[in-house]
Amino acid sequence: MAPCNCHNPYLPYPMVIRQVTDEVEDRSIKTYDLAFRESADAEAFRWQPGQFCELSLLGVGEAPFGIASSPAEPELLRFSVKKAGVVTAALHRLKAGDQIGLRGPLGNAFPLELMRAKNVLIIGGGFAFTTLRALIVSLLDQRADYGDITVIYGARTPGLLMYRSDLDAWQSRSDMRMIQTIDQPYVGWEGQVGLVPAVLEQTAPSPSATIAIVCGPPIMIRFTMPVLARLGFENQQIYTSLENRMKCGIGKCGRCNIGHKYVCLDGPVFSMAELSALPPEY
Amino acid sequence: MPEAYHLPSGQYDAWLATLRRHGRLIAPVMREGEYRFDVLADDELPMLGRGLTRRSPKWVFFPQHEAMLRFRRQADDYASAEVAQPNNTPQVLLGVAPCDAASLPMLDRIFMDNYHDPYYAARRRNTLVIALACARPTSTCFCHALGGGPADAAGADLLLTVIDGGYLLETITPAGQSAAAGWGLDPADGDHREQATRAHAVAVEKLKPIESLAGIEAKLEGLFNHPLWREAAEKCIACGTCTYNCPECHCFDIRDLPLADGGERVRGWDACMYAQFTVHASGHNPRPDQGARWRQRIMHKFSYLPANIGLYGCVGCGRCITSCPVRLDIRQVLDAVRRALPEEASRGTV
Amino acid sequence: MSQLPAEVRACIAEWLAQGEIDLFIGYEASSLPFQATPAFIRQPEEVDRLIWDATCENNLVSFLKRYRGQKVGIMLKGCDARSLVSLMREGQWIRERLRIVAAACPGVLDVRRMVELAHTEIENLPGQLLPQGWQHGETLTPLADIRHVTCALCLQHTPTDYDLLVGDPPPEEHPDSFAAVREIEALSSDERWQFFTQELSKCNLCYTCRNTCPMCYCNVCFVDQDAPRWFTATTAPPDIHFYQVMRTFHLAGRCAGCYACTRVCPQGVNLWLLLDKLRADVWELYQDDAGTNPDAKPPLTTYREEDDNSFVL
Amino acid sequence: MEETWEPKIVAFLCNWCSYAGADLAGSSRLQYPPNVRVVRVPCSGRVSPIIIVAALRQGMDGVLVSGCHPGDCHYLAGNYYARRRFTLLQRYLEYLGIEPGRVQFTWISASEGTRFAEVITEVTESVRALGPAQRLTINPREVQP
Repeated sequence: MAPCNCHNPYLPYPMVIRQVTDEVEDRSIKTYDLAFRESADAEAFRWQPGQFCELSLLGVGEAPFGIASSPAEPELLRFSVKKAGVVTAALHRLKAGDQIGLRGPLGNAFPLELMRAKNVLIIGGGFAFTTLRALIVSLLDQRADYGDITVIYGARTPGLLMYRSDLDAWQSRSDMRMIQTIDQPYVGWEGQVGLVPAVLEQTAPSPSATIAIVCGPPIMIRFTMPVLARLGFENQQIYTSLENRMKCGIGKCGRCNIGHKYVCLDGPVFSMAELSALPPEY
Repeated sequence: MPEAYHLPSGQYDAWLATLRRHGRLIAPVMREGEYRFDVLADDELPMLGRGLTRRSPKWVFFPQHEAMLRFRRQADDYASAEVAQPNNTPQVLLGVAPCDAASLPMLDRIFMDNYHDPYYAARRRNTLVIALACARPTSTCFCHALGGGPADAAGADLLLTVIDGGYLLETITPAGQSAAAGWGLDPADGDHREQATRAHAVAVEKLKPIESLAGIEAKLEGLFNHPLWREAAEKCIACGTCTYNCPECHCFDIRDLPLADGGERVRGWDACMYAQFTVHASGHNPRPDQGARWRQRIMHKFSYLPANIGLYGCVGCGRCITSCPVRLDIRQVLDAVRRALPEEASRGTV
Repeated sequence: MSQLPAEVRACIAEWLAQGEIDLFIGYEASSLPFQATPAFIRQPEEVDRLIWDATCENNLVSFLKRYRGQKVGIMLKGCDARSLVSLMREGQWIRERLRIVAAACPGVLDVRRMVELAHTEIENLPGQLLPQGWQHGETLTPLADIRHVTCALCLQHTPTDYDLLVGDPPPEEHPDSFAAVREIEALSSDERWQFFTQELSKCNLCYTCRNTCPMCYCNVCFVDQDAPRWFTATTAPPDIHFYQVMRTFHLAGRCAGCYACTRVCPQGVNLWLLLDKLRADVWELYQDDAGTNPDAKPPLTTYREEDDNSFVL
Repeated sequence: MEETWEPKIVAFLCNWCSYAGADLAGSSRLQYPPNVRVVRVPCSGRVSPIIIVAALRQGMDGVLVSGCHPGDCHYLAGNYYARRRFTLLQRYLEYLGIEPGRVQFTWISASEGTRFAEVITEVTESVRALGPAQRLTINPREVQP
């Protein structure tokens, strides 16, 4: 991604919120579909799954969010926001038609080139499914370019699974394997029950010619890594996305610095091989 | 075009007037009992040659706070933002110590590599930097451990050296050359140059012998989990004065300032010494204690920056030592790094 | 630099060896002349590093909050001991967990003032500048001239409650510590505004005062709070006022007048002029002094029906 | 600008007495200046000094805090604690050079509708006499480096 010297990197693009939807049953996550106010900005905006943007509320502040939509979905620029701090709380008060700012796309992307002609294993947990959604849509858009696609996605309850209509559509496809799981049995749930690492162990995907992408809460990552290792995955085959605190998003303010990397500039996507060479400051 | 000019004392006032015509003049003065850089009043004379200012002049390029965007509020909606233009007035930064000037090449890489920071870049472009060779190194100076020296002109456009009855003015960059060419000064002769060389040597003599820090990045490799960080940081009160006064520290925060009819997006200095610096919205803090923060300060300056841009994040000015309210001496921490055995890191404290 | 007397060192070593304390917080020589640095001693054999002299300016009480639940030995000057009293009466520390080595303190040095008087860098300061009673020979400058300005306001040279005492207690001076406050009060409102705006313009928001104050123990300071966000941390005068006014006011009825904030301020802001006003008013209205009685209730946690009501409309 | 300037005042009124007093003033159709924005608080003891100073900082020209009369607090003693804090705060702000009258305190009961209207009038006029608040107000121009 070529840095642009002509545009002030701190100036957000003006955006309009097209649609706001409650993503999960406890209403802690809302999904925003955004549109550029200026068509020139829209045309210049090119991104890859895995990249993020700073959503910008003038008078409140900015926060980074992974892009949840794929470039293969024209006219759609989607973010899902979990209410956690000041900016996210203010975002949750917005409605369709409201104005918002956007800076990006920022950071690196999932290694799509590396996945070409290989199998892809996607493991997600809870809220960390946003950029994975973008990735899956991109993979399916060029389905013939990739081998087997396996997705394991878990949440505490069925109502906390994000993007339900996408999940159902993927579930019914024959050219990919979509496994949804919840932590504990739940009335009316007929899918898998069990924590993501356990389901992964049962599923036992082959490591051969496979790239694994793992995004989820730290506790899930911690217990998933040993399972992948037992299955024979090497650190170079496994990728994840970090969520450090950020401000500028362009490698200057120093906040997301880990070792000689800046998560906003060199990440957020790192292979486990790269991460194991970095201090565990995330 | 000569590379060195002679500035006799008799022409000094006229030369200052020339500088003021070039742009606003920023130089060391006394303010509220503090020796510091400030914008000079029209009739005010710079106070050169009194050693290091208490705070570094980095604010000239990277102010402690600045508006990046301005926005207006219409009814309940914020209308779109406009860019706050940095002050584009040409300016002359006079009397910078060589160590402070040496911080500029590194800040340039941070702010102008990759994404171009327009605020820093505008000030940098508009500022002529005139360094003054250091004649009074103190016991807390360690520029020479980092490859610098009292007459090292890196980062400056021009270098002044006090000689008998005036100054020798050497041009360093093309910008310095073209500025000096218009000042109507006589070229320096061999005697002037020799006096300056002698003055430089005298200053070097005054520096305390010190072990070079070159290569310390290799030593830091295996020390991430070493107990030395927590030991070094125990007396630290996390005030961040070291980072504020440091000419190289450049971490910042961006905050929105809401006002009745709109507001501003402001950036201001921040510091790895503060606990809040890395706290996630979830409350998780990847650097949970002051030892981890001190490690970041040392690692960033002496390991990560050399790896990324080939420059240390420290020029050895010693301000963090003299300004520390508990006298935590970075040189002692670096000595501990030198003495540390990587195998002790397995004890893991941080 | 003066090493602690042998019998005091032996006693501290004994406390450590016997497990009566886990840690001793004292002073040792720093790399800078005329300036001591806090020392954290855990092994009996390390006690020889400990010193006491007029260079020991930091208030070590501010470190206590990190060692909750441990048994700590600590070196205290009279002023520091007053701040400990205030801390204890808020239930933040108990005496039983402390071993106190009291320093009879005639005042600590103001190195900046010494440098100004001598017109030289710190390392060139002649040893003779040291006051009588401290090492390095004959006295050229009376202590009064080079001790810190806040030491002229000293409320207590020697702690009253201690396990060991170092030095001979100088006579307590009982200065009229609120004279400066009354002088400022005599100015007009506009003059006071000018005065404090000028004084606070030196502040560069490094928060050293907060971080060194034994009574600043909030988990998250209001300047760092996000929801609501009170503060934007710019160096615009209203922001600096906001920080300084709110931080000091949070010390109303709590500040014991140890003046550690003023002594450590890297910018030399005379913060004591703010805090002494609060102490003066608390004394006048509620007859409370935060630094004397660890069993007294802090004045803002109690009330009397007959409290002053004259200020309301 | 000067001619059209109207003081902006925020009043923190306790829920049990002063807010009810304001209600009574309203339902009795008493006239008082419209310059006051009312914030209802559970008790005058809830009003932290930082809220008062933050109001000045964000552009209020005056701040009024009103609670139950001493002895009448719904929570028995909330206003007694508040009284100590406010006594010190008012003296402190004046010491620092904030004009006397910017920050005012009073007690208004639920039955004192007339007194409420009088107090609001008095506060508005005294703040008007002081002119726009500037001393603690964050001014966008000053954020320029």
